[in-house]
Amino acid sequence: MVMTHRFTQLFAAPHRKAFIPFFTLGDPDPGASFELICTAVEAGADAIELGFPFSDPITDGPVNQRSMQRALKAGTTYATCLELLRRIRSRYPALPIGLLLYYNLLHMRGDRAYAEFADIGIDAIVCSDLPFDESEGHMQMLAAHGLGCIQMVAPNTPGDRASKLLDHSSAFTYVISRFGTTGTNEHFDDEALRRIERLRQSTSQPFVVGFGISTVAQAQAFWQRGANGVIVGSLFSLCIENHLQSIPSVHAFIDGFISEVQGGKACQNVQDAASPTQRVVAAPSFPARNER
Amino acid sequence: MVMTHRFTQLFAAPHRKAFIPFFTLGDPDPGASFELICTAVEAGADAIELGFPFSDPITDGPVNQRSMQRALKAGTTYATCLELLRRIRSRYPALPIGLLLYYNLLHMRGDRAYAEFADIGIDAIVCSDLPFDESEGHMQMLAAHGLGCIQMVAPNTPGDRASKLLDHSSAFTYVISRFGTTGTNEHFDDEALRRIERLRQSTSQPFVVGFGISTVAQAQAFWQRGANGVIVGSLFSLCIENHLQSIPSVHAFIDGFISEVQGGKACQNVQDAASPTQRVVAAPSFPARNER
Amino acid sequence: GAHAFYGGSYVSESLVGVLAEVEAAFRTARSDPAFVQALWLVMQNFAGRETPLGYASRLSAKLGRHIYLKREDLLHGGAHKTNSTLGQLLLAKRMGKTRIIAETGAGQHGVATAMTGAALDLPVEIYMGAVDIERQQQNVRRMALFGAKVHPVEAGGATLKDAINEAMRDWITNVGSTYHCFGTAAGPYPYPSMIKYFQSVIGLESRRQLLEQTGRLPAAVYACIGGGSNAVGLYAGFEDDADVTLYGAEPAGLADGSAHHAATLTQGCVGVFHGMRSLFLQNGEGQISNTHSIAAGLDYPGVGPELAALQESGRATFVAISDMEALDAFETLSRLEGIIPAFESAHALALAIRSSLNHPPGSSHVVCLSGRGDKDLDQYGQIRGWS
Amino acid sequence: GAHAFYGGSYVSESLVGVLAEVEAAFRTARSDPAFVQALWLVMQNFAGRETPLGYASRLSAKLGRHIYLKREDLLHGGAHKTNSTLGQLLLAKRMGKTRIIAETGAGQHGVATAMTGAALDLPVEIYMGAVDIERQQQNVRRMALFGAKVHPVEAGGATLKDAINEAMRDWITNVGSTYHCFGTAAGPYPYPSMIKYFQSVIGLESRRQLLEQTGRLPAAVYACIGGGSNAVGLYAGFEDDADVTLYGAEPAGLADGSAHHAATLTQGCVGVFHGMRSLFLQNGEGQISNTHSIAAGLDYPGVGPELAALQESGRATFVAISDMEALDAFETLSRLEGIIPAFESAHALALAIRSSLNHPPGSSHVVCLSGRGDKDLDQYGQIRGWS
Repeated sequence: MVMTHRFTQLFAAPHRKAFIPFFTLGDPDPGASFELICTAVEAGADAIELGFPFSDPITDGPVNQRSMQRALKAGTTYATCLELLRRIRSRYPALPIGLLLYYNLLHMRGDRAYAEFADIGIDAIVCSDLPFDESEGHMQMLAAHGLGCIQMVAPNTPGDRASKLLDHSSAFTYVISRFGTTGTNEHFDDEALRRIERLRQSTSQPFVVGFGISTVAQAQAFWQRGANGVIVGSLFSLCIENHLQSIPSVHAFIDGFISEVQGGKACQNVQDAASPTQRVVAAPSFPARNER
Repeated sequence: MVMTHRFTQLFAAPHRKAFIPFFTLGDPDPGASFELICTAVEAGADAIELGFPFSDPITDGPVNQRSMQRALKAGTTYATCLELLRRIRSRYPALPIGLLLYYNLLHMRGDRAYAEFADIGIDAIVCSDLPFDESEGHMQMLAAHGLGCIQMVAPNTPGDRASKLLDHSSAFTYVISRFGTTGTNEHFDDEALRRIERLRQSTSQPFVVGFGISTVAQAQAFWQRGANGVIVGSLFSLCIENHLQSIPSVHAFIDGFISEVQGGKACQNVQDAASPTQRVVAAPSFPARNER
Repeated sequence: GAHAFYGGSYVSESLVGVLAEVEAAFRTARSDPAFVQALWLVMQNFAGRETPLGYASRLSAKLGRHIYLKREDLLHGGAHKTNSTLGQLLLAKRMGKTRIIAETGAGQHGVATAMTGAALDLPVEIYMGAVDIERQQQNVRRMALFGAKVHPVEAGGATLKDAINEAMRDWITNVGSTYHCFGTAAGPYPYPSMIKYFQSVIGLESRRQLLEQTGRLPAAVYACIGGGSNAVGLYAGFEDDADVTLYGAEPAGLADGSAHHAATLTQGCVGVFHGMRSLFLQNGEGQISNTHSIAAGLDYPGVGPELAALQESGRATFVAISDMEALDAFETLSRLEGIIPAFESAHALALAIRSSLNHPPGSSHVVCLSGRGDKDLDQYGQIRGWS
Repeated sequence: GAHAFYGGSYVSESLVGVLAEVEAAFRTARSDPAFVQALWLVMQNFAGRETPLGYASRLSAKLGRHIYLKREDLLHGGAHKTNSTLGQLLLAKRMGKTRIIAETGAGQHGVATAMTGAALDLPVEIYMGAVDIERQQQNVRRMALFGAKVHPVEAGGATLKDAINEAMRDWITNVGSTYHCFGTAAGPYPYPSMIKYFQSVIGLESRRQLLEQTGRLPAAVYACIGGGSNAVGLYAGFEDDADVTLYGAEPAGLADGSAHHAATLTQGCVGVFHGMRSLFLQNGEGQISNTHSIAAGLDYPGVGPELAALQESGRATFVAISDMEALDAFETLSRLEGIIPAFESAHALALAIRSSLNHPPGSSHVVCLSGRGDKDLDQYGQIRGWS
């Protein structure tokens, strides 16, 4: 039970703006993957979302698909993923860690999966291909092992259903930013931002926005409309793909991007002060930053 | 009317054994064709059968088909054929000349065709794709112009029909030696010979045998069974095809073959003497031989 | 009949007997309920009759005329030819023939004959030009799969005419045991009449189906013309309906004034060839022409005698359709109706698109979709520069 | 139902709404006489239903059992898939969807969808692996002729699984305007139930036809299993007849003990993938396997949930048939009956040849000939060294 508190604590301040990078475990290989995740944490990630590679990641876009294929090709197994998680948890005891799994992986691992995750100290789990209506058993197992439940809300999820999903999320709710799969995005239309605004007005539960976010400005826009956090993943996967022969530059990119995001928060917080619905949160937001 | 008398005269002696070479008019070209025909006549041909080349000679075998294609390719037209016939008639006034035409050629030439042939001095005509049942108009035209009619009898022609065909032939009847088209033949089965024997026993009308005869012995065998003559064609067409670059050797072959055939008659006539149904005809049989 | 102006039986004396035998067998068979019943059973359970008469809704909307498609393309084997091979081979079996021969150009008739031979347990041998064998490997493969023996014909141009010649020679040689399965409603009597009978199911079904669907007869019906078997079959249903115009589309080929066409009815003249008196493309001396059509099945220098007679009497109207017009119709039907017609059938369709406009808006028109176009996709790709 | 052990609807939250929309539309459509009537009209007049149930006389004589062939190969498009694409696209039209997407492997489902989209005037976009596009030019050509846009998928192995992934992504992105036309009776609820409904015409017709022809029910029925759409369709006619054995032939591929097969029912285990809980070929960790079958249409690592349930209950018997056995059956049917079956259908036939012998002499057996084998001739030629 205590473990979910890391996300609970993160979102305790209602206007805490979390930046949550996503990485495929094992991309480009297990060792490099660990190092890249550490760089992200140390650059200021407020939490991390880690994906188990799956052979056929249908709810992901091609970028994350290739990321998962690289991880699998590099020999990343389920056990490799568990080992990576142990190492990350061991290095960053306070870091909120969410997992993304295609449900078949959990299904095949069976009930012991939940115990293993709890034992490692995972905070919350989302399955992108397990909708609420099919997740009763899954939610029971999460609850039984003190693991946080993350439900997903889509752009076309009706309001009453969204409320139900928000209510059944015990860590946070994952709000899909737009129609489509994960990936990088040039531009979000106004409607995407208004959806977040409307959702914020309807609930005080914490939710984060993901899918397609790939610039600092986009992250800020979603925060500004009321998201408790944003998840950015494909941007980093694409960077790995483009620099397989020079991983140090991937580290530099991750560090640079996250530093910029976190540095921008101060300015944005000042800006936010102008908005009557937003409060200034002056202190640096990330508790894990100096943990190492 | 007088013209049919050349064949009538030829077959007047009931046991006259005629050797009738067949040539495609214009093969391998009009000039060479004329010379080859002359060689055949002068080597001792008792009569000749000449074919108008046709684009699709279905009742012929591939050898004569190619022969006709060569003639057409060499520019042989209907007019060319008439001109060749005029030259041949002019050189050999007493030579019995039969023509073979695919009926479409006659059909397209129209009624004037018969007058032209009569005027040239053709003796008889056969159309291999015009059966008796379709030939009423054709026979009337032949009769009107004093041209001899040649009907064909096939191996599967019933006896009563064969009698009718023999009756309607005013020059001679063309008996198809075996099932199949024109061509050279390794071997005739006994039944082919017995059919000739039976036909001979049923009629005193003159008939000649053709299709597939390509050795002196085969010619002799058919004569012996009662045929008034044999037609040999594909053998010469094949020789032309095989010696297109050395036409003199074709002349030599034709001369040699016909000389051998005619020379053999004496011996055979002696043998025939042993047969009670055959009479010796001692005199050389070919009136046109010394005409040149 | 045997002695009409068009038609007849102009064959070698060797074939006179077997044609009489075929005629006698056909006459008794068609009046024998057991034969008719057996034929209908295989037509239904093997070949898939009856075929639909489908309404082409988008094409109809475009033309302002109701276009109905007689779907012979859905017949087993992919074309109307199966009607005829089933009829002929059942007859051959009844006659006690133990061997079937046929010639084929692009391979369609060879495949239909081989397929039918397999189903009826009759050994089949096919004559096919060596050049065509090279070009039509898939059909050669089909024939082999059906257990047929394919004889390459090297003579002449090594294409259809040469294959016909060889098949005729085979038949003359093996006339006792062998039945020659004709590919179209041409050739010596009784073949044109017999094949019309076997194909008449197209027209008879179409007429009944259209009456069921609309209560009216069509203003016109359309078929493509090679030898003419699908046309005589379609017309058989409507020739006694004086108000129904019978249209036939023959191949204008390149339509450039050259001899690259096979428009026998509109440009041929009377001749005697392939066993019949009919119209042929030939020169002034009677030498048969080489023809061209984008559609292999229409690439024939003659036409069945019945069609020549229908043209002469004015009962049917024949129009030459160019390769390009047929291609347009091929694309139009694919795009608008989800049906890829054979290049042959596309000629009929092109004529319907053109000539239906001469009839009142709202009138009904029946097009015989004689075959499916799968066989033409490679050629189409080449023409359109896809491969 | 949605909550049986097998089945369910395991999809992204983005698709939950549209699946509910499809389910509601399907429920009202199937009880709306106007929809059922419209469906039957296109089934009949466009697709050519009903298809024959033909007696395979020579094969029957050889086996001493009566073999009947349900001739879905005669359906427009050449396979049973048209039943489902017609049903689904009519439904999509009823739902007001203006855009159809589908994925395709070898191209058969893409062609069927494109063809149906042309006929029903619905724009179609097809996802197809770049490797498959290279291998299956003719089908790409067909889709283009029908006016469909073909998107090459370069991701992953650039084959079927990748095309499915891309189509799902498109659907997630364009869920409002777009209907995803599924290729088989698998995927999230209501697709398996809906496609079973559209394919049940196979079994219902077969049952009635066999009773008409023989007055008896069959001892057994046979279908091949990829995702399973023709199988659930065939079984739908007989599942309540307890004495009729339901057989399914799945691909044993090379049958050499390697992973070169797609025998999901006999060798797979329970998983959750492609929207459903069912049996899958996967490794111990749940990574989905790459599969192999000579028949592209059977080369799928999963199976529809209904079949998994039928196996578990013991109602149906599934047997894996190797590439070689299927090839033998392909040749046997061609040679004996004049019908070239699809490689897929040849699996069902091979199983019938084998398992009918477990039933009494003189018993009747119905084999679903789900498609025609024209599409397989090139591959067959390569295997037999013909080209």
